[in-house]
Amino acid sequence: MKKGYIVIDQSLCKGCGLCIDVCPKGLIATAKELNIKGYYPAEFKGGQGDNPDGCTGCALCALVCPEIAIEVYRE
Amino acid sequence: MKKGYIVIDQSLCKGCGLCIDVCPKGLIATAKELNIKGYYPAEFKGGQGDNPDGCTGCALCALVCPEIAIEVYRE
Amino acid sequence: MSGNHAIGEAAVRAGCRFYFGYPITPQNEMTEYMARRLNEIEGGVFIQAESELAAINMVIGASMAGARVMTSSSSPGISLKQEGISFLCAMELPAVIVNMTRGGPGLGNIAPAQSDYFQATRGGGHGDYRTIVLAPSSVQELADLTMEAFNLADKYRIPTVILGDGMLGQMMEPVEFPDGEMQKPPPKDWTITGARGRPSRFIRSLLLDPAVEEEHNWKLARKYERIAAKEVRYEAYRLEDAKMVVVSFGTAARIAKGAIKRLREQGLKVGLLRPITLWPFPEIVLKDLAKRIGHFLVYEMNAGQMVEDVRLALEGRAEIFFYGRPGGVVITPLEMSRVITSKYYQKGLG
Amino acid sequence: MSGNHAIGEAAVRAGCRFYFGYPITPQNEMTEYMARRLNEIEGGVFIQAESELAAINMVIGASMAGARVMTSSSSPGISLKQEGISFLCAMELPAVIVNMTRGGPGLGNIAPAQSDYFQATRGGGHGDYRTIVLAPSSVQELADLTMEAFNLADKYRIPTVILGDGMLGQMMEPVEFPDGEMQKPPPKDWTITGARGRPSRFIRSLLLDPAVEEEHNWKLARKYERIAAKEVRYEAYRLEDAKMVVVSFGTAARIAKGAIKRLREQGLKVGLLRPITLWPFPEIVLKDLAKRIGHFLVYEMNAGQMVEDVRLALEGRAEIFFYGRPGGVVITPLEMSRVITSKYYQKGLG
Amino acid sequence: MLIKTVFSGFGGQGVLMMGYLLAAAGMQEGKNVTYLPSYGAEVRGGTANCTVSISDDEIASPVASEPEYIVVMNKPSLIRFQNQVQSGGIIFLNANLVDMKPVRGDIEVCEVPANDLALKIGTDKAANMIMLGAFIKKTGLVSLETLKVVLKDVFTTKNPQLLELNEKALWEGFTYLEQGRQADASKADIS
Amino acid sequence: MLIKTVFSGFGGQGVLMMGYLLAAAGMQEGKNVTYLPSYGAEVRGGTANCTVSISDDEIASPVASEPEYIVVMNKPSLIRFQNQVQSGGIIFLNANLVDMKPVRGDIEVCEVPANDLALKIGTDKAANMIMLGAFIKKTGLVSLETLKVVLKDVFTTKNPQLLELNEKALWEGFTYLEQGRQADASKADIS
Amino acid sequence: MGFQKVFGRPRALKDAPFHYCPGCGHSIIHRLIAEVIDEMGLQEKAIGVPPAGCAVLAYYYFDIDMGEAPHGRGAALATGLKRVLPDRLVFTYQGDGDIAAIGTAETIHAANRGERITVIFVNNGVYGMTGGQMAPTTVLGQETTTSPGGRERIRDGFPLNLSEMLALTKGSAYIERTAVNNPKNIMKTKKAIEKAFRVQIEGLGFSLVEVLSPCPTNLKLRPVEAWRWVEENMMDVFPLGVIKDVQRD
Amino acid sequence: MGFQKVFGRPRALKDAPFHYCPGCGHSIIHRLIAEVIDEMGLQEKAIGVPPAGCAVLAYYYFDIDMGEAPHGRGAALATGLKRVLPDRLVFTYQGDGDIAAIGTAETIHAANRGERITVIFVNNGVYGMTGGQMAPTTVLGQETTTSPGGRERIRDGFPLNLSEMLALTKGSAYIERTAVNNPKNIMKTKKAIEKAFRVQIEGLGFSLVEVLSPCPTNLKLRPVEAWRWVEENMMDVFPLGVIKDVQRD
Ligand SMILES: Cc1ncc(C[n+]2csc(CCOP(=O)(O)OP(=O)(O)O)c2C)c(N)n1
Ligand SMILES: Cc1ncc(C[n+]2csc(CCOP(=O)(O)OP(=O)(O)O)c2C)c(N)n1
Ligand code: SF4
Ligand code: SF4
Ligand code: SF4
Ligand code: SF4
Ligand code: SF4
Ligand code: SF4
Ligand SMILES: [Mg+2]
Ligand SMILES: [Mg+2]
Repeated sequence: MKKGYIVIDQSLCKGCGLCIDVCPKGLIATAKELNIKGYYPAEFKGGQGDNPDGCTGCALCALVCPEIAIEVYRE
Repeated sequence: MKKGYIVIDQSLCKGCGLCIDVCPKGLIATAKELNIKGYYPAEFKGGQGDNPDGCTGCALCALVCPEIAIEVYRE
Repeated sequence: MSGNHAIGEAAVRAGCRFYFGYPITPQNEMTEYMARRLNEIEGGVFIQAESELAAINMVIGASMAGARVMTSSSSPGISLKQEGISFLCAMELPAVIVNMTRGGPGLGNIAPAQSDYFQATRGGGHGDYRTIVLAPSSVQELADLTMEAFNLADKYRIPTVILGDGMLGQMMEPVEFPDGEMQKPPPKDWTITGARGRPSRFIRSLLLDPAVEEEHNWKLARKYERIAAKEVRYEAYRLEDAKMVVVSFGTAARIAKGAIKRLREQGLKVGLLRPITLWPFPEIVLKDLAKRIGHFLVYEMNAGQMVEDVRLALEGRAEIFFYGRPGGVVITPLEMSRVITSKYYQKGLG
Repeated sequence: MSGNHAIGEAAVRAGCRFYFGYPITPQNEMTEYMARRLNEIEGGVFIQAESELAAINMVIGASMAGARVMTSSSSPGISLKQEGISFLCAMELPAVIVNMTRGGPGLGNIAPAQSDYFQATRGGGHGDYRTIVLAPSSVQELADLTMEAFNLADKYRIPTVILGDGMLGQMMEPVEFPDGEMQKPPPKDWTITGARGRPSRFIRSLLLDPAVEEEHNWKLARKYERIAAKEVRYEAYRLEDAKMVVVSFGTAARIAKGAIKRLREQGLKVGLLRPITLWPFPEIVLKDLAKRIGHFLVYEMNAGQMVEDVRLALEGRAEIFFYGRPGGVVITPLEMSRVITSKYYQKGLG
Repeated sequence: MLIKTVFSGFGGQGVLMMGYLLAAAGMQEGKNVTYLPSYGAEVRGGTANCTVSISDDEIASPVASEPEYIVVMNKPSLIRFQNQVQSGGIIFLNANLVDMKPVRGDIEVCEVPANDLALKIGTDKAANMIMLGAFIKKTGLVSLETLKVVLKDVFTTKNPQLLELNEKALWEGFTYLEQGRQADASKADIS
Repeated sequence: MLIKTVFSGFGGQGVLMMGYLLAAAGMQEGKNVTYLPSYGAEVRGGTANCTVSISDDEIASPVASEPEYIVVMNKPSLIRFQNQVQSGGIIFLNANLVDMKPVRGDIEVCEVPANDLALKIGTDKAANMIMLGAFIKKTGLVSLETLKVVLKDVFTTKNPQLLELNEKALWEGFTYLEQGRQADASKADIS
Repeated sequence: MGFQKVFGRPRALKDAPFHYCPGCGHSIIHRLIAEVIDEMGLQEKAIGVPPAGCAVLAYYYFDIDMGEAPHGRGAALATGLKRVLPDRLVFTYQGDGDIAAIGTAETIHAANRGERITVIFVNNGVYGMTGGQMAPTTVLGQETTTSPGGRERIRDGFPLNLSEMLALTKGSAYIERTAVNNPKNIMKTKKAIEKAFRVQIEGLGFSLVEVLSPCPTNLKLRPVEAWRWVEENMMDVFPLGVIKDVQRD
Repeated sequence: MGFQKVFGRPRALKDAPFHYCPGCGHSIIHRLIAEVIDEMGLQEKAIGVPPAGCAVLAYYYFDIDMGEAPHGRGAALATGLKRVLPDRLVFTYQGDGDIAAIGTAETIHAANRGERITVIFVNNGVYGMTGGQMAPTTVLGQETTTSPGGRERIRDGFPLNLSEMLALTKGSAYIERTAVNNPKNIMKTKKAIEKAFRVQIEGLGFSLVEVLSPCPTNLKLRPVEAWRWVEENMMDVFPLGVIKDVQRD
C-alpha cells in the first residue's frame, strides 16, 4: 500500500469540513484554535513517516478542498 | 349537390391568385382591369342561379383569401 | 425600518399590488420585501422577472390594465429599462420605478452614488420625454415620496422615478405611515381590460405619420410644462440670511445639512437648497435666490451632473462652484463643512 | 451612394472587420451592406445578433480582443445598448456606434429625428461617462466622420457615437473616399489575447472600493477634459458679419444653411454654427460669438435638447430662441427662412 | 438652379429605379445630386416614391418640397402629390393607369401611355423606362447618352438580359414625345 | 449629542444583530437613530459590520466617521477600525478572539471574554449578546430594560427558543462588567 | 329556398382593409383568430398584444382591446396584463424575429412560469417588416439580405426550433405547429388557435400556436409559389403537428 | 525513495485565496478549470469571461487573460472575442441566474450559431451573489428570499432545464451535466471540462458543462449537508450525464 502525507495550509482553510468527511482513513480533524480568518481549520492527524493505518496519499481530501489548502505527498 | 355563389369585393382584392388556384371548379379568373389599388383583381365566372358545373359554395376560395374579399352564399 | 423596506411598505399602502423586479444590490431587500408582502395580500402579485427588461415590460402590461405597479433596480438594471421607460412615456402609462443608484459606470460597485442623475432627468432612453424624478433623503421621505409617486404617476399618466442610493436603501430610521384607509387608484378611462360595454381600445406608441407624432410630442411637452409649473418640490434650510447656498439632493443633501448646522454654529451664513423633485427642477426658486445671493456650491456624489441644471437656472447670475465625489464615496459632514468654509472665506463672505 | 452604405464602406476602409448588428429601420441598409461586404473580405465577420443587447456585447468582446468594431441601430435599439455603452466607457474600450435616429419616444416612427441628443451626449446609461458624438450632415461627411470615429475611438479608448437620422441614412449623394492604404488600427497594449509571453491581464469595470472607483472616475473625467480641449469640431458659415446665428446640427443644419443662403441673398445678416462634435460641444466658440452677436436661434428636430448646451455655453450672455420640430417632421429651407426672418425683424436686426 | 422631381407609383412599378437612374445620371454629369427614397417596409402596400434633387449648388434638403416635376405612375400618387407641384411645374402622367386629370390650371400635364408603349416593345414591366425616356426628353435634366451609360452600369451587374429591353424602352419614351406630342419649347430649357 | 458605534466581526458572529438591537432600543427610547449595515453579498467572506448612530437631533450621515465606540469581535476588524475611533473613544474587544491590543494611547479598551462567557451559559453563538450586554452597561447608551423589550420583539417572531438564552447572555455580559472590571464612572454618563 | 351567407368578415375584425402584401399569411391568420374569437364569444374578454413586425398595426384590424409591445417583449407585457386581469383572454401575436430572436428570453420564461397566455407565433422565416433580413427561422440555403448567397451553417448558424424548446419547459401546456399554405392547413390552424385559447381559459398553462406563413414579398415568389415554398422548404425543418399537449400526454 | 508532491495549486491559478464561502462549489470548479488548462497547456491561449455573480472576481484567481461581461451577456461577449481570435480558447463562467435568467437569449443563440466557445455553467440553484433570491434553477419547494415558503409551481413557475434546451440547438456540439458534490463527481466534472475544451479546439461547435454546485450559505446548511442536498434535491430535476455529444451521437 502506498504511503503518503498531506500538508494543510491552515491560513487558507475555512473549516468547511469536507476533507474530514471524505478521508477514508479518518486522518483529518478540526483544530481547537481559530485561524486568522476566524475558522476552526482542519488538522492532519497522520504522521509523515512510516505510520501504519496512515495516509495513503489518495488525495481525496485535496480533491474536495475548496481552498486548495491541502498539498498531498506520496512515495 | 349544393349550389352557391360568391361575391368578390374587387376593391379589397390584391390579385394574389390564391382563390383562383384553389377553386375546384375553376370558377375564378383574373380580371382585365386594374383596380384602385393597382392590382388585377379576381373575378367570379359563375352565375348566381341554377348553373350546372357551377359554384358549390364550398368556400375554399374564401378560406384562402387573405383580404376577406370573398363572401360565399349557399343554398 | 430600512429604506428598501420603507419603499416597499409605502407602495403597498398606496395600493400597489403588482411588483415586477430582478435582484441587484443594493436594492435586493425591496424586491425581497415585496415577495413576502405581496404573498400575504389577497390579489398581490410578485414576479421575479428573468431580467430587468422583462420586468419593465411586465410593468407596461400591468399599467395598461390599470394597475398601480412598481419595479425597482439599481444603475445597470435601470439602463436596461430605458427602452421600456421611453415606451411608458410615449404611451402615457403611469408606473413607479425605483433606482437605488450605485457606483458606476459599468458594473462599478454597490456603494451609494448619484451618477444616474442625467439618465433620470433627461431620459436615458430615446426620444423626447421626461419622467418625474423624486429624490428623498431620509427613510421617512422614501416612504412619503413613494406614496406620492403613485399619485403623481396616475395624475399625469407618467412614469415616476424615485432616485435613491445604496445608503438610503440600506439604512434604518424610524418611519411613520399615515393612518387610515389606503389610497385607491383613481378610476382610469383609458385602460385595456377587454371591450365589454364600450368600443374597443388600443394603446400604442407607433405613430407613423410625422405630423401625428409631432402633435403627440407637443402634447407630451405641454404636459411636462404643466408638471413643471405645479409639481416642483424642494427643501429650503436657513436661506433667510444666507450668503452662500449649497445645492444638493438625497444623501448628499443630508451630509450638506449636517455641515451647514455645524457652520451656522460657527456663524457662517450658509443655507441649503435641496431639490426634492429633480425633474421638474426648482429652477425659479434658484433664479429668485440669485437675486440676493451670489454664491452657490453644488455638491453631488458624482462628477458633475445636477450642476448643469443649476447653471441653466442661474444663467450666469451667480457664481457656481462644484464639489463632486463620484464612485460611491460618502464624505462626512465635517469634510463637507471644510469644503464650504474654504469657499466661503475664499470669496470673502466671512 | 446612400448614407447607410457610405458609413459601411467607410468603416471597412478604416479597417473595421467586425460588425455586429440587428435590423431596425431606417438603418437596415447599413446592416445589409456590412453583411455583403464583410462576407467578401478575408477575415471579415458579420453577425446578425439576436438583439441589440447581444450586438453591443459582441462589440465589447471584439474590442477587448483589439479589433476595430462597429454596431449600428436606431433609437429604440440604441436604448437597449445603454448598459453596454456604459460598460465600454468604464472599461475604456474603443468602438463605433451608429444611431440613425428615428421619431420617438417609444416605437415612434421611422422618419428622421434628432431626439436622441440627450441620450447620446449625456450618456443614457448609468454612471458618469461621456462618449464622443459626431453629427454629420451629408453623405460625404458620414463617410469622413465614420473613418474619423475609429481613429478617435482608438486614440482615446472611448466609444464614439455617430448620430445621424433616417434621412441621412437613406439619401444618396456622391461620396469620395480617400485614396491609398486603408488605415490600420494602432497597436494596443491593453487587449486580452491570451497571455503569451507576458503576464496575464484582465479588463473589468467592477471596482468595489469606492476610493478606487472614484479615482477611476476622475481618471475618466480627465480624459474627457482632454478630449473637450482638443477634439471640438464645428462648421461656421457666414458668421463674419452675422447679427443672428442659427445653431443646428445634422439634417437640421443642412436645412438651416439652405435658409440662410436664401436670406443672405435678401440681405439678412444671418450665419450658421453647426456643431460637428455634439460632445464635446463647441462651447467656447459660442461664448466667443456671444461677445459680438446678441441673438441665437437654435433649430432642432426635437422638442429642445441641444438648446440646453447652447444655454450652458452662453450663460445668459445672449438671447436664445428655440425652434423645434419633433416627431420626424422635416421642414423646408423656405419654412426655416420664414422662422428666421420673423425673429430677425422682431428683434429689430433688419 | 435646383430642380426637384418626385417619382411615384405602386411598389412594383419600378419608380425607385427611375429616380435612381436619374440621380446617377446627374452625378455622372458632375452636378450636385441627392436621391431620397420613401423608405421603411414598416408599412406595406402603400405607394412608393422618391425624390431626386439636381442642382449646380449644394443641396440643402433632399426632401420634396414644391417639386418642379412629378412623375405619376398611378392614381393614388396623383391624389397625393398633385398639390405639391410648384406653380408652373409639370406632371408626367401614366395615361394608362391614371384616368383622372389634375385639377390645377397652373401646371402643365404631360401624358404618356407608358404601359401601352411598353407592351409594344414586349412587356409592361418596362413602363417605368418609357416614362423616364419621355421625362428627360421633355425636361432635358440629363442627356439620353448619360442615362444610357448609367443604365449599362446598373444592369450589367444586376441583370444583363434586361439591359437591351430597357434601352429600347427608354428610346421609345424619348421618341414618343418627339413624334407624337411635341414638348413645349418654352419649357424645355428649364435646366 | 450624536454617538456613533461600529459593530464589527466575522459574518457569522451576529454583529449585525447587535447593531440592530441597539438601534431598535434607541428608537424605542424616542431618540433619532440610524442603522447602516455593511451590505452586499457581492464579495463573500469579508468582515461584517454596521454603524448605529444615536442622537437627540436629526442625523446627517449614518456613515461611521470617527465613531465614539467600536465593538470588535475579531482580529481583522480591529486592524480595520482601530484608527477610526475618536480620540477618547472606547474599543470593546472580544478578548477570546483578538489576541492583539490596539496601539493607540488616546482611547480606552474594554476587554470582554465573550466566547468564554457565552460557553458558560451554553453556546458560544451567544457571544454577541454577551458583548452587547457589556456594551450598554459601560456606555449607558440605552437601558437594559429597553433592550430586553426589543429582544423580545425580535425573537418571539424570529426564534422564540433563543429568546431566553439571549436574555441570559445579555445579563451575563451586563453583570460581567459590573463585577469584574468596573466601568470608568467618568465615562459612563456619556449619553 | 334562398341563398344564405356562409362566409364573410368576422365581427372581431374592424372594417379596415389589411395593409399586408398580396398573398401574405398574416392576413389569413388575423382572420382565423377573429373567427375563433367570434365563435367562442370572446370579443369583450380578449386582449391582444401586437408585435413590432409586419403585424405592428394589428390594432387597426382587430376589434378588441390591444396593447402594443416593444419588439420582442410581448410575452412579458402579456404577463403583466394577465396577472392584473386573470379572467381575460390575453394573447400575443409575434413574428419569428420578434419571438425567437430578441424575445427569446421573455418567451421561454413566460412559458416556464406557466403564464396563462396564448402566443400566436407567425413563422415566415424572415424579418418581413424591416425588409427581408435573416430570421432565426430562416432555413439553410435561404437567401436573405443579411445571409448573402443563402444561410450558411458555419457563418450564420442554424434555424432555431423555438417551439420544441418551449415544449421542454414545464409550464407550457399546449404547443402546436401549423401552416396557412393550403386550405387544409388553414382549417387546422384555426382549430389549433381555438384549442390554445381553451387551454388558456381552463388555466392549464402557457399555450402557443406556431404558424408557418408565406411571405411572398421577401421570398420574391408569387403567392401560389410561396405556398409551395413553405411546404417544400420549411416543413422538413419545422414539422407540423402537436408538439405538446398536457391534456393528451 | 522520497515523497513527491502529487497534489498542489495549479499554475493557471494565481496565488490568491478565494473569497468564496466555506464549502462553496465555485472554488472547486475554479481549480478544476485551472487544472485542465495546465494539463492541456492552454495558459497562454485561454481567455476567460467571468460573470456578474459570486464569481465576478474570477480574474483575481485565474492567471490567464480575462474580460468581464455585463450580467448575463457572457456568451455574446465571448462570441465577439472568439470571432476576433479564432485560435484562442474562449470560455465563459456563468451562474444559473446569469445564464438561465437574464442571459437566456444570448446563450441559446450563441449555441445555435455554433460559436466555438465553452460555457462553464455553475448551477447552485440560487442567486448567490445578491443574497439568495430564487434562480431559474431553484427546485420546487426550495425556500429562497423571493420564494417565501418555498418555490411554488403556480406562483413561481418551474425550474428550467436550460442545458436540455441548448441541446436542441443544432449548433451545440457537447453538453454535459456534472456536479461537485463528491469526489467521483468532481473527477467527472474535470473530465467534462477537458472534453468541452477539446470540442472547442476541434471546432465542432458550442460546448457547455453544467455543474451542480453547493451553495452552503444560501441553503443555510453546513458544507457536508449541502453536498447531500445537491444529491437529494437537485439531481432528480437536473440529472447528471452527457446530454449531447456530436462525436458520439
Ligand atoms: C428594439 C427594436 N429593435 C428592432 C426593431 C425593428 N424591427 C421591427 S419589426 C422587426 C422584426 C420583424 O420580423 P418578424 O418578427 O419576423 O416579423 P415579420 O415582420 O416577419 O412578421 C424588427 C427587427 C424595433 N422596432 N425595435
Ligand atoms: C444588469 C444587472 N442586473 C442585476 C445585477 C445583479 N446581479 C449580480 S450577480 C446576480 C445573480 C447571481 O446569481 P448567479 O448568476 O446564479 O450566480 P451565483 O452568485 O449564484 O454564482 C445578479 C442578479 C447586475 N450586476 N447587473
Ligand atoms: S490523502 Fe487520502 S488518506 Fe491521506 S489524508 Fe487525504 S484523504 Fe486521507
Ligand atoms: S476541505 Fe480544505 S477548507 Fe475545508 S476543512 Fe479541509 S482543508 Fe479546510
Ligand atoms: S365557393 Fe368553392 S366552388 Fe365556389 S367559387 Fe369558391 S372555391 Fe369555387
Ligand atoms: S384570394 Fe382574395 S385577394 Fe387573392 S385574388 Fe382572390 S379575391 Fe383577390
Ligand atoms: S413583407 Fe412578408 S410578412 Fe410582411 S406583409 Fe409582406 S408578405 Fe406579409
Ligand atoms: S453565496 Fe453560495 S455560491 Fe456564493 S460564494 Fe457563498 S456559498 Fe458560494
Ligand atoms: Mg418574420
Ligand atoms: Mg447561482
